[in-house]
Amino acid sequence: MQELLKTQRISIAVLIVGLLLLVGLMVRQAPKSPFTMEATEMLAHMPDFEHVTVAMADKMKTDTNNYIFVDLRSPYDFEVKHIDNAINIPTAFILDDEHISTFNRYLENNIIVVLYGQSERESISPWILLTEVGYSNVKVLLGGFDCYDGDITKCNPESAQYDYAKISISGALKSDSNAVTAPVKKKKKAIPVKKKKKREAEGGC
Amino acid sequence: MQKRYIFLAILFIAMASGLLFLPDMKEKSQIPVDVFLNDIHSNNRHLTSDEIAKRIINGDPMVFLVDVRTVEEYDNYSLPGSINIPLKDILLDDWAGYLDQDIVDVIFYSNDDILSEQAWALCKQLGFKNLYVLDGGLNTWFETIMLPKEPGELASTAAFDLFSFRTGASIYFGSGSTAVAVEAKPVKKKTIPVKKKAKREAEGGC
Amino acid sequence: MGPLTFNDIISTEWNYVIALLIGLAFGYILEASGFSSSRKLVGVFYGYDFVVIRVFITAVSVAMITLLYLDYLGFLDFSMLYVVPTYINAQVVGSIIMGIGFLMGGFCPGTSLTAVAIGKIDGMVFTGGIWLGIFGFSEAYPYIEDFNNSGYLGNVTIMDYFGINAYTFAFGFAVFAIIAFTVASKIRKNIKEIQY
Amino acid sequence: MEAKNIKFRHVYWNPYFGGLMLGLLIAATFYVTGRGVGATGGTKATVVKIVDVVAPEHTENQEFYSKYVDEDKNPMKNWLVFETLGILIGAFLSGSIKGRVNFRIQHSPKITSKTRLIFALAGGLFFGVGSQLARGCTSGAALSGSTVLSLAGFITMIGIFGTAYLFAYFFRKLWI
Repeated sequence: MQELLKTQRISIAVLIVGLLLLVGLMVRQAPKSPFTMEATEMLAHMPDFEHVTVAMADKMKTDTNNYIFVDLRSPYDFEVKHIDNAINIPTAFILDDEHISTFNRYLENNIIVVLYGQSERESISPWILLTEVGYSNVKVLLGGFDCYDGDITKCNPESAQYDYAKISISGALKSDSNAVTAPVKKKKKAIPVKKKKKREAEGGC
Repeated sequence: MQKRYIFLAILFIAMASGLLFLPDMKEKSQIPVDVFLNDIHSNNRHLTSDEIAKRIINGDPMVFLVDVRTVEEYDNYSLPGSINIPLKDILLDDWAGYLDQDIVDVIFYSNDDILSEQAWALCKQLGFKNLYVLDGGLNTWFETIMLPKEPGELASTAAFDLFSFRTGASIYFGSGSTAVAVEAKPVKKKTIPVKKKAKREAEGGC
Repeated sequence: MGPLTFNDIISTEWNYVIALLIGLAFGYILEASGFSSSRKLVGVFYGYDFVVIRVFITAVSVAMITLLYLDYLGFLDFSMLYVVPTYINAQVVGSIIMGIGFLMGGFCPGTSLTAVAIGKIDGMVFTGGIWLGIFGFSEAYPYIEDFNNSGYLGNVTIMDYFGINAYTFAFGFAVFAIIAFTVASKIRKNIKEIQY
Repeated sequence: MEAKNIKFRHVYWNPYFGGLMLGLLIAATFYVTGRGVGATGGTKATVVKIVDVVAPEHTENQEFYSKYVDEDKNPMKNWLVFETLGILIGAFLSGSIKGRVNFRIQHSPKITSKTRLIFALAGGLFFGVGSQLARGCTSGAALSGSTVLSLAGFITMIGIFGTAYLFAYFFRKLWI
């Protein structure tokens, strides 16, 4: 078994590789991205988030030990009118260092942060962003400040306020006074499910 | 000699098992967080119903409407030429070819603009381009386009112009009261997925 | 971030130089490990010399682990590496043919080239055989095209196909390698040494 | 003969060292080029080139060749051809350093040189056909393929070695 000789070489080579790996692991920087959640995870968890209704908000706003309202609107709008005990952090500045430390403090103290904008929509993207960077204690005020302020039409925004199908069909029927043709039919498109091609297939050798 | 081999084997297994214990440091797929925040803050993603109606009527091939509501709601009513991607499916690979491209303008809509805003935020953070949201969703669409309100006597000419446009549009989209039947023409859609970096153009070694 | 030539870190003009250098190192390592000797190669099937198994499995395992580490450390995008497309029917038949060819010829294409380089006449004849084989295949291509392209699965990897984690698989392969080496040296001890 | 054998029998590298080096080389190849090493590809390119020179129309009409021949595409100007050249040079370097370069036919004492050559030719033929079917030979498909965990690589690897073990008995005269 003379081939067993010269094992020093392997040991040295393996050790060099091992060392390189160690150096690599140490040099390796943690990814800069502060995101702790992938978009897909966020999407999967979205139904779990319970939004804050105005009725709940009325109780919460006095309970400052457990809840804090964050007004995402401009300082001007905030000055004009805001929810009691709310703090003002315009959307553009939510990731500023001072606000991040504020959010961190709330997270540590288990204080629920309720975001609101003028409409509910304004708080949606900030909520997604904050949740994804790790603030699981952030919630959204249903209907936004409009609803809180008494505009009940804004309180349930995603409900259909018109009978879409009926309006478009009745409209079409009316327009089609001779009643020769059927109501305008929308064309539904069959969308072929197309997977993105991952790899160009080209012959081996 | 044999000892040295055992040592090497142990070293080798240790290196291999190191892979198993690596902490999860996978790169996230999101765009940098400040870019994303900037996108959130700038409001140019919101298109009004008038703008979109105008573009559809003009046969703008760049308009690509995506209904993010449920299948039932979509079947009940949807805008002409729109496709249905329920919000829960929005990130499936099947749709990446439609959403991750830089040819057409993808316009999300739902009953209001909450679901569509969520769809926008989820897709935007992955770096997809040309994403828009129908301002106010279908509710505003019906309020303005399908059932336009006549402005008061004292309103400006612009308001009347807008009203006449909306009346025309409502006919186009199958509502309104005049006797002109207009076929709702679905917009032609073209989707060419964004070309990813040349992956493996090289022919395989052997 | 690798692969370098794909990400335009190295321009394509350097491709051929790189190819030459890689080939050089490849040829050198194969020859130095003894792959230019057909009797040494075939020894693996008769138990008198396990050099093929040892080199081959060590190489696959080391390369796999290194690439996975590189990928993890962010130097390389593992998903951009070329994956041989799978044509399951053609590949099974092809590899069976190659297995028999290995026993008859005592080389595989890469090693036969190293044999040619050091003047082995059987290596040259073998290379000539490969040549004729490819030529024959190309001429017969229209008749076997359907079979050649049957069973296409795309550029699938083990991870895609079996749904196992790459790291787990690499670890399993490393364990398998160590077991294979131990078994090989056990067998080797019990088999009469052969002069070649 | 015997003396010569002894002289260069054990000057080969330790197989594990060779494997380690080969593994690192393959990893480096993937790192630099995004694909693995190969051996049959170069040979194929020469085949295509020769056919192209001898019968240009034939290459155009025949689908298998036309993939590799184009107006401005020279089959010889191929990554793999240069790599093959490199293999030849590299092996020659190693061989000449260790004094292994000489013209000879290596075969088992039980068979004649002629038998050896006939079987070598047959083996080459098999490999030529097999490598085309399998999209790669031992180095391209099995070695580089399994490194990136491709299914095809493992199929080829298991296929080649499995078959060889199964049929080894029938060819024992050639080797032992």
